[in-house]
Formats: sequence, C-alpha cells, structure tokens
Amino acid sequence: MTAAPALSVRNLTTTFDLGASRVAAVRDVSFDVMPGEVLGLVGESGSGKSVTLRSLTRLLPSGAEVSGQVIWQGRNLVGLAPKDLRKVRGGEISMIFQEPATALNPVLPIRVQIEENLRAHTTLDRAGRRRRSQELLDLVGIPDAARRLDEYPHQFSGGMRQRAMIAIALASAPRLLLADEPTTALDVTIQDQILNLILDLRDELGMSVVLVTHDLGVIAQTCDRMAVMYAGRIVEEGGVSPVLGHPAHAYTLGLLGSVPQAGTERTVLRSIEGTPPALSAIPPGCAFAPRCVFATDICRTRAPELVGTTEGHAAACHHSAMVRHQLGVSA
Amino acid sequence: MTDLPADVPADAPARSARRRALPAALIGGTVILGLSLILAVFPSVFAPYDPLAFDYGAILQPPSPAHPMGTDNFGRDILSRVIHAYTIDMQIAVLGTIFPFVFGTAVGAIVGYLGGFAETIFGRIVDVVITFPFLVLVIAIVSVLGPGLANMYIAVGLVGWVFYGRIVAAEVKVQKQLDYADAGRVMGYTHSRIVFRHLLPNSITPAIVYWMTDMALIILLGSSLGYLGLGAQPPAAEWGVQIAEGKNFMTTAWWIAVFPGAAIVITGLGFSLLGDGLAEVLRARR
Amino acid sequence: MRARLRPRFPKCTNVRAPRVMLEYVLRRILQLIPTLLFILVVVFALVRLLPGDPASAVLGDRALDADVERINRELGLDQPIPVQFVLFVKSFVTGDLGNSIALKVPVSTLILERLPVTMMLTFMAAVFAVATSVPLAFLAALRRGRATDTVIRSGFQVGLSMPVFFVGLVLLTVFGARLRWFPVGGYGEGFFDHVYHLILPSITLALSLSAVLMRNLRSAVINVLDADYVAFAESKGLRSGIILFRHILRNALISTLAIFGLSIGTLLGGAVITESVFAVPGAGRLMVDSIYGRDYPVVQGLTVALAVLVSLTFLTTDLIQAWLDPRLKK
Amino acid sequence: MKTISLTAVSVAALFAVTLAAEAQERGGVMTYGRYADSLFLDPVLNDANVDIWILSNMYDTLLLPSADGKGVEPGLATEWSVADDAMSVTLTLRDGIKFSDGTPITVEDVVWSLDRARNPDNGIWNFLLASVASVEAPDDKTVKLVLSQPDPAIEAALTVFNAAIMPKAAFEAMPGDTDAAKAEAFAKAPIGSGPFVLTSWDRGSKMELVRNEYYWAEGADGKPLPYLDGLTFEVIPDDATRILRLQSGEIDGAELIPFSRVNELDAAPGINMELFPSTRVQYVTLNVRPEIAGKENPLSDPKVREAMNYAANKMAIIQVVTYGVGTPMQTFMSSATPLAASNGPLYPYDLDKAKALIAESGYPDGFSTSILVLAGNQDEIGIATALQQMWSQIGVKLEILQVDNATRTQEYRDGTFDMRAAAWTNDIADPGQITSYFAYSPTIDALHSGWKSDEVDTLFVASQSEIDPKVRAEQYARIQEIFNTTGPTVPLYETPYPVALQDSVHGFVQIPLGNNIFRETWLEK
Repeated sequence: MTAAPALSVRNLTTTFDLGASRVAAVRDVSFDVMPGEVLGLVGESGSGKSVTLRSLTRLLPSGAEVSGQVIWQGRNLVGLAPKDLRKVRGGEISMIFQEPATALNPVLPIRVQIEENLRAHTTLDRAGRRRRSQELLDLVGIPDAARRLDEYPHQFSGGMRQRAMIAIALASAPRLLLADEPTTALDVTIQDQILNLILDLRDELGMSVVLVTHDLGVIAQTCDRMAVMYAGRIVEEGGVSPVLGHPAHAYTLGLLGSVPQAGTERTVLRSIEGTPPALSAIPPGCAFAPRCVFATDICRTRAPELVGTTEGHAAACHHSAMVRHQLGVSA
Repeated sequence: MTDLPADVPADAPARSARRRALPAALIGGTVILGLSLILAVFPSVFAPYDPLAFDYGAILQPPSPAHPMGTDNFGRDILSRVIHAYTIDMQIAVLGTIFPFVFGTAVGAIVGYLGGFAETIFGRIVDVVITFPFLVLVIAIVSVLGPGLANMYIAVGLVGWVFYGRIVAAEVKVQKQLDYADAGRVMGYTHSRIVFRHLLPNSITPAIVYWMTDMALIILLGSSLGYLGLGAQPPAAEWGVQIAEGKNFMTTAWWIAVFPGAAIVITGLGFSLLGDGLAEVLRARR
Repeated sequence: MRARLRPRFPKCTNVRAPRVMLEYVLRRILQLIPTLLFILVVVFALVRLLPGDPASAVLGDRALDADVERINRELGLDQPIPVQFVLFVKSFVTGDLGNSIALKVPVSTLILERLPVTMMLTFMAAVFAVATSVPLAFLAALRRGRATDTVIRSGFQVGLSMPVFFVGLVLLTVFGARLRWFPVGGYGEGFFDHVYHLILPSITLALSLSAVLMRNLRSAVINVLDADYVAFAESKGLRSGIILFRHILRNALISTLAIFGLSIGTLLGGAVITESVFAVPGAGRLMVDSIYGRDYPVVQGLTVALAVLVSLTFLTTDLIQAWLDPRLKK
Repeated sequence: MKTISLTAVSVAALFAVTLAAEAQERGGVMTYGRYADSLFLDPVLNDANVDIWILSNMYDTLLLPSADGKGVEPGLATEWSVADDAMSVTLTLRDGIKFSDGTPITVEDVVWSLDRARNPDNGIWNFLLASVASVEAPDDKTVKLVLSQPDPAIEAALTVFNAAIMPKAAFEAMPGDTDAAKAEAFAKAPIGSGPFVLTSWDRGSKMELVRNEYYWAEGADGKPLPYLDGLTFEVIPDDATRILRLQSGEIDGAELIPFSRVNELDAAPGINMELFPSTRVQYVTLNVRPEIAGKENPLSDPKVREAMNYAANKMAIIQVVTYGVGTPMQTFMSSATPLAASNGPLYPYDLDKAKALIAESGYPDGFSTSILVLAGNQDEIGIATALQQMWSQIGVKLEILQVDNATRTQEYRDGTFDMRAAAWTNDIADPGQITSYFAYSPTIDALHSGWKSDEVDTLFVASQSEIDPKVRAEQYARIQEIFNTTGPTVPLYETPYPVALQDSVHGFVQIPLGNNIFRETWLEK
C-alpha cells in the first residue's frame, strides 16, 4: 500500500481543436495506478474515458492538446520528445483496442505485426524475434503458433484476433497495459477468456493494467480499483467493492441501477434518463445535475470537488451521503 | 447488443471536429455548383450578348469593357458563349456520368458481394470494354446515329461504368470480409439488403470521389472529341468545343481558349470539393 | 523487392506460392483467349458497319465507281462478310495480321513499330504520375483541411481541367522553344534519345492521370489514417517511416490500384492528341488514322494487340493488388 | 510580240544566273515539317496528296511542269514534238541519264513505265494517259506515244507524277507475284531518277533523303543539282507544334500553316512566310437531285441555289476563315488553271437580291437543310458556321454535321448528302481534270450532285480532243459560263499554299499543283 504508484496522473486535461473553438474532452483528471494493479475506467459513451487512456501516451489526432502531468518511471510523458515517447509506447506502455478486426493491419501477417514491435523495442536478432513471436502466441493461447504466425488477421476468428492483438501489445514486455474496451466486440464466452487471459498475463508479467469499459460487470470481475468518468471528469473513484457496494455519486448509482444484481448474464449500462451533455456545452456546476434525481440548487451552480468519503474512496458529489444511503433503499 | 453505443475510442470530439470542418468543402462545392446551375438555367439573364451573333466589326478583339472576355474569329462575345455553355456543360457533366456511376456502382457491389463466377464474368466484360478502342466505338456510334452529344453519352456510358464497377467491387470485396457483413447474414437479411444497405454505403466513398473527378474529365473529353469533331456540334457554345476552336489562336488570341478553360477548372473544382465533402460525410457516418 | 517479400510469404506455403501464382497467371492468360476472340469478332463487324469502305476512304472524293470496285475486289472486300471473317481468322491463327490497306506494309510490322512507342510513353507517364501523386496525396491527407492540402488539391484540379493540347503546347513553348531543355516534339533515335523526347509528352499525359490518382489516394489515405490499425501501430512505438510505408501507404494503395490499372489501360489506346501535339509516332495516332482510313486490317490487328497489352496491364495490377492485400487471394 | 517576250525571258534568265552563280551555296540537310506522312511511294498506285506532293523529288518525268504550273519544261526528255495530226507525240531522251542506283535509263524503262501508268487496272490516275493507244521506241533515244485521239493535254500529262520513269529491271526483281505486290516492295526504297533518294523511313515520323549523285540537271553554278546534301521530312501533325518547331529553329520549313497564323509569321523575324500560288479552290457542293432519300429537295430549284449564292458573303468568309489570305473565285476552277475565266468575282454578296430570288423560288418561306463538314476541320467548320448565319437571313436553316472523311465520302458517292464543304486541287496543268469531275456528268455526276447539262457534256467531250487552242478556249468559256450560273456549287474562295521557311532557305517552290520542289533549294549558312 505504501509502494510508489507505477503511473501517476495529475490534472490531465485534453482539448480538441474545433476550428473556431476548443473543447475539453478530459478535464483535470488525476489518478494513480499501482504496480500490478488493474484500474478500471468506466463511463458512458463520450465520457472521456477513452480519450483519457489515449492521452496517457498522446495517441491523439492532430489538433489535440494535452496538459497536466503523466508521471511514468519518473518522467512526465506530457511534453516528452516524440523520440523518447516512441520508446515508451509499445516498449513500456502498450495498448490494445476494442475491435481487433480493425486494429490489426489486414494486409500484414501476424508475424510482421509482432516482430516490428520486437524490432522497435528489443535487441533481439531475427532468430530471437522469431522465437519470441512464437512464444507470445503460445502465451496468449493461440494453438499451432508456428503456423498461425504467418497467417493474416482475416484468417483468425474474433477471439483469436483479440489474443493476437494482446500478443502483439505484450511483445516487448511492457510494464503497463492500456486496454480500451478489449472485450466489447466479443461473444460473452470469449469475453471471459480474454479477461482471464489479461489477468493471468498481469500476474505473469507483473504489469499494471488500465482497463476502459462501459461494462460494470467487467469491472467487478477484473479490476482492483475503479474510476467513474462523466463529461470528462472523474466523478468517483476507489476500490471496486467499496464503489460498487456503496456508490457515493448519483451517477454511479444510476449506472448500478442498470446492472442486474443477480443472474449470470452481464449487460452493459442501461441509459439513465437524458443524455450526457455536449462537450462544448457542459453546464456550470455539476455536469450530471440536469439528469440527477438528487440535484439541488448548489449542484447547478457549484462544481463539486472530488473528496474522500472513506479510505481510498472518493466522489465528487454534493449529495454523496444521501446517495450512499439511497442504495440500500433502491436495491 | 448494446443499448448505449459502445464508446468509439477517442472519437467523439475528433468526429465532431471533422463534422465542423466538412462544411468548408461541402459549402464551397455547393456554392460553386449552385452558381453554375443558376447560370445553366438562366444564361440569357447574365450573358450580355447573343452567343451566336456574329460581329464582323469586332473580330478577335482582346478583353475590353465591351467584351470582358474578348471576341472570337466571328466576333462572337466569349463571355456570352462561356455563360451559355454552362447549360450544355452542366448537362454533359451530369448526364455523361450519372449512368456509369449508378450502373457501375450497382454492378460492382453485386459482383464484389457474389464473387466467384460473377466476378470472372465481370472481369471478362471489363477486359472487353476497356481494351476495345474507345475511338472506334465513338466513331462507330457517331456514324450510325449521326454526330452530336447524345452519342458521346452513349459511348461514355458503354465504357465508363466499368471504372465504377471495378472500384466498388474491390471495395465491397474487402468490406465483405468484415464482421458486420457476416452479422447481416446471420441475422437473415436478404442479399440485396446486405449489399445495398450495408456493404455499399461503406464502399461507395472512392466511387463518389472518382465520380466528381469524372465530371470534370468528361467535359475535357468533350474538348478532346471536339478536337476530333465528335463532340457538341457548332455553333453551339460548349467549353470543350470553344477550346478546340481557340487552339489555333493560342498565340494570337489566347482569350478564346483560356476563359472556357477557366470555366472548366472552376466547375471541376466545384465537383471535386463536393466530392471531398460527401466523402467526409460518409466517412464520419461510418 | 525479394528481401521484403520473404517474410510476408509463409514459410510452409513458400513452396506452393510460386506454383499457385503461376497457375493463376496461366489461368488469366487462358481466359484472355475468349476475350480476344470476342473483341476480334466485334471489331471485325464494327469496322465493316462503319459507313464508307477502305477504297473510297483511301481514294477520296475523286474515286470513280470502277476504281472503288476494283480495289475492293483486290482486297477481297467484295466477298460475303462471313467468308471474309473465316479468311481473316485463318490467317490470324497463323500469325498473319494482313497488310495495311493504306500503308501497304504488314500490320505486324506497323504494330511492332508503333506499339513500343506508346508503351514507353504510357510507362513514363505512369512513372511521373505515381512520382507526383503519391507523395503529394500523402502530404495533402496528412495536412487535410489546411492550406497545404488546399494548394495541392487546387493545383491538381487545375492540371486535371486543362486540355491535353493546351498543356502540350505550353510545355513545348516554354521548355522546348524558349528554354531549349527539351526537343520540340518528335521521337529521336536510339533508346535514350527516345526517353528524352518522351519526357514532355509523358508529363502531359501524366497530368490528368496523376490528378485522378492523387484524389483517390488522398481519400484512401484519409480513410486509412482513421483506421484503428494505424493507431495500434502508433501505440507500438514504431518509427513514423514504418507506420507511413508499411501500414498507411500499402493499405491506401490497394483501392487506388484499381483506378490506376484502368487508367493505364485507357492511356495505352487513347493518347492520340498527345501523340499528335508532340509528333510522336505512337499507336493512338495509327489507330485514329486507320479508323478514318477504314484500314480494316490495321484496326483489327491493333485492337487485338492493344487488348493483349491492356489485359496484361490488368493482370499486373491485379497481381500487385493481391500481393498488397492478402484478403484478395483466393 | 513572241520574240520580245522570249528575249525578256532569256535576259531575265541570264540575269538570274549571273546573280545566282555567286549566291547559291551547296551542302547541308534541309528539314521540312509535314502535316502527315506519306502512305505509298508508287507513282502509279498512290492515291493521296501526301504522296503526290513529294514524289517528284524521287521520281523524274519526261517533261516537267513550269514554276507557274501552266506550262511544261524539258525533263528526262530534251525535245518533244506533237505530230501535225495530233495523233502522236515523239520525245527524245536526254543523254547519259541514270537512275539513282547508277543504271542507265533506257527507252525500255520509259515504254514499260508509261505502259504501266496507262494500264486501266493500275491505280486511279491512268485516265490522264487514256488517249495513249501505244508507246513505242523507234530507236534507243526516241519514244513515240501513239494516240487514239488528239489530246490537248498530253504534254501536261507527261509532267504528272504517274508518268514518272521507273527502272523496269529493278522493279521486276522485287518479290511478289503481282504488280501491286512488287510495287509495295519497291516503294519502301524506291529507285528513281529525281534529285533525291530515299534512304530511311520511320513511318509516321520521319523520312530521310540524300542527294541523287546521278541527277541530270545542273545548277546555276554549273555543277549537278541538287544543292542540298540531303532532305529530311519530319511528320508533325499538329499545326501549332509544326510552327513552334520552325520558330525554335529545329526545322527549316513547315507546310500548311493555318491561315490564322499567316500574318503573325509574316511579321516574325527570321521567318519567310511564303504564299505560293495554287490551284486550290474551296466551295460547297449542293445535291441538286429532285429528291434525296425520297424527300423533296429544295436545292434542286435553281432559284434557291442562286439565292444562296448571293446570300453567301464570300468576302466575310474570306475574312473570318482565311484572315484575308483567300481571294474570291471568278469561276469554278482556280485562276491558276489554264483557260480559267476571269470576269470578276462570282455572285458578289447581295442580300436583297437573294431575298428577292428566294421569294420567287418554290420555297419563299425557306427550308431546312444540312451540310457535311470534316470532323475537326476548323476551316470547314468556320465556313459552315458562317453560312449557317448568312443563310438564316433568307430563311434557310442549316444544320452542321461533322463526320469523318470515309462517312462523308460514302454519302457523297451515294448522293444522299444535302450539301458538303469541299476543296479541290488540280493534278495536271490543264482544265480537263477539274471540268471532268465538276461539270462533265458521266465522270462522277458532277461532283455527285446529280447536276447535268447536255451542252456541257457535249462541249467537254469535244474539248478533250480539240487541239486548236482558240476553239478549246471558247469551249471552256462556255462550259464555265453554264456551270457558274446554274451549277451545283457555292464557290467560296481560292487560297495559296501557305509555307513558312527560315530566312536561310532559298529556291524552294510549291507549284500550283501542290508539288514541293526541292531540286533548286539551298541553305544560306
């Protein structure tokens, strides 16, 4: 508990150029990821969770600007020279994507896509890269690795593709894996396999994971800690069981309301009444206020600070006490 | 499967950024083509002279206040001819390409989806059409039907569609591999629904981009055929024919060819902006 | 090329791959035969459907009926068309394309003289078009929506919209007559002189081709830039050169290649005006002269020769496309 | 009178020689830009101007046309005489003449060549020698042409390209079974006796000729012609490029300059814009059959044709199409043709008269008709565009149809056209050829117009064997009068041959028949 965090994000803000104006997709986000920890980032579409993830290594379209601090291995990745950043990307921090069918280059065999990673970040020679590629496919559970290495993505099934992508991402033994909705595009049974694979690999390789999802079930199954994002901000964070067991933010509560408490079928977030605000028109005060059943005048005028409620659990809600009380009633 | 749309990575702001940027191309293209359309429909309102009226007293006059674009070897006012040519040239651009675009795209989508035997047959047809000398075809059609623009449409129609067909077929073939097409099949959609509602919208962008280029190219083809005497018939004002007429005066009376040429450039720019704009809209929708 | 190829072809299929390729090529060439036969029939019928006959076309306005009849008899054109066709196919199969009616030389000689000129012209035009359109399409796509993009696109649009004879004349005037960098038309003697003479004409020809390529490639690159696999490649910390060439260019080229093949195909048969303006003795001019002259044997022979050439171009672009995109391999 | 003019001529000649002796320079290769390549270099079997106009540089004839195109000069024959009964011509061969391969030219070659030229199965020019019954060689210096009827044009006919003398032995040694097959082989590297010899030929691109060492004629400096070491024909189809190459100095001369560029080049320094007198006439042919394709034909009404003639403003057309280079026609044949009438321009523009005539005609409210023009030919398009506008003044609605040459020829020969633009150039310095095609109906129905005048037909037949120049002149005067007033054409203008040369080029002529004569051409260094 006292160990230094592997990744420390402070006041991360990401803005996009809209020609006439700029909007902030991520506002003043701070969190830590401990070594070996799996942190879940959860939120609705457009909440900024994916942008947050991509901002960490600045994988953003041109016109995007990142400010704040992303402290990794004692260096601030925000403002790191492109050349140094390139070493971090793939070598120390890897990323996997939601849709393996589009994230794998369709015209290159898997081998090339793994080996280019090894080539960029390791000193392995050709034979070494070959061997390592095969080991990686074995590692992620792709049978007949030697043969499949020379196949193209379209020759793989959906789950195998995701495994291949993980193998590629993990090729150079990164210390941190950023997983952007890694299971959304997969069948339910395959989802479990992939999530278990990620957890196994975390243990095996001793890395940290930041997992972006909109699926609270995935969070519950996989993560150690979680952060809930809404309109570009973290509105609640903490250990998975405290947050899910005693949500302190009305939004989290709303999200939980959509998850069947019992039953094996995992579903995604049910919509809460209304829609998230447009990034260019975020209301003053609490951004969630217009959709919140607890909202009072203060919510519409003053933005709540993220404050600790219990040990390692914080929420940005003026009415967190009321929310915490509410759960027992509604459940 | 999902109630909420899955969060597309890093996309929400980037996408809206593009949505804000695309009107520039779209608006530009639409404005140019809108103005062109107005000129095409009401040429007489804007043209100062009768485009066909000779004036032996004003032969080969350089641009002046009386004739802002000068006059040709018959003393005809170039400005008026350029304006009146909008009627014919907008017609050429649209009529000459609409059939190839629609037919070629449809055929290409079907061929790309079916693959196999259909693709083989299509390949043979493409070979025949493309390898057959275009000029033999044009001259044959002109000889059988008599000279005029309609023949150009027919000749271009016979040949042009295979370009769209090949572009779309290649694209559909790739799209077909993606999961959503499988999903469509699994969900029991009809073939035509999969092709035209799912595969085509995702494959049509390059065809549209090519189409807009094609519209400028076909006006130029009119010019080339005018050079060979197979396009619009004199004395009709048409840019291609005007440029062909001005060819011998390039050193002595540049204005005969240059202004119609500028009209082609501007109109072509309109089409290409529109094409880019449409392509961006389609991409953003995807 | 070889070195780059190797890692991409699977080891276990390495033995099979060339054979599969060879079979594919052979199959395509066999498929060509019915295509050519069909083209042959069509062109044979079509030239005979055209009003006018070789005799009156060659003899012109002054021909007397007796002269026309005599010459048509000499050419065997008084026979029924099916008979003519059988005779034509017979000699065609033996490799005899007949003699030109107007030029009185074997059609095969004419084709061997003229077609290489056109091939070289087209090839050089293709090289210029690719050399200009690929980098500029990239630049435009990467700077999309900015001034660079606008300038590049407008530049190509202007190029695209200028008639060939206008461009040709301007190039000839400026770089030929004024600056004396290039000859004012003609074809020269010897290979390097030919290349030198063909530089301006191939630039002229490349202009519209490169504009078409540029626009399609730019659009394709923009599509690819948005693709996840580019982001994934970036997340791997690859050098931008690798991302550009291995991940972006290759994918973007695939859809553009279809257009490229078709455009090259039409260029081969249709560079008439360029050939006229630059006084290059190519196949396009021969074709037009022969159509106008109703020189049936030349039109027939040249059509078939061009068809073979264009088909081989398609085959080549298809092979490249299949090489670039494994999904297209059957 | 005769003596005086003769003296004047010889004085002028002497003067020219003295001057020239110092001026002419020898050597160099002249490059001449042509609009199209030749097709077939056989004097008898060729069909086109692209061949005809350069053949005389490779093949020589017994007699040569004079520079004005109206007379004849000695060629391979030094002397010739027509028998008193006009039933034979006797010619004496020049001493020591040789073909370009060095073999001597014999009477046998001459007899064989002329027999080949007049054979009705050979080519389309044999009619020029139709009056020849047989060719004989009384001795090895003399050739005698026996005629079947008197032929006033026989001397002129012997200057025409098809009467060129070819080497019999070399020709017959060619591979092939037929005359045509041998000709095809022979024409690739012809052996003749003209001032130049073809040495290489890149079809569609370039022809290279070198001087014929055995050419008989002497230059002003007393040495054998030609002055040039060689002659290169470059094919440059595009008008603008041809001019540009001339301006850049890459070629020494360029033919067929578009009229729109004549004034510009005339003013250009270093360039000599020549307008050589020609026999070229530009006109519109009208189909005058009572019906065309089953429909009533207004053009069959002579009043209509007259009205259209008066409504056509030739001076305006000359201005907009030829930029003032052309001149109005005075008869249907060019003024450079022997016996051409010269009574002032035909049908001077008179719109009122045209309107009156159309009102009197069977079509007072006008009618619609069409004109065939050659696709892409700006001159013809210009003419048709101008006529369209002019004739609309008298209610004639003209549709312009651009068609290719073969299509037009077919419609022409079938007599299914309404009108067509056309041009004509004589091949022989005699009015017989043009009159036969234009006015004498048995040849081609008077330009395939269906026009027929019994009087013209009779007069023409008579004139073809009339050896009294005065009588023949009267016959031609009448033929022209009839044709010009009632004929099936709208005569427009005659134009010279516009040739642009570098200032350094001297002694080049294009004679009125179109032949490009390089034998006395020299380059100033």
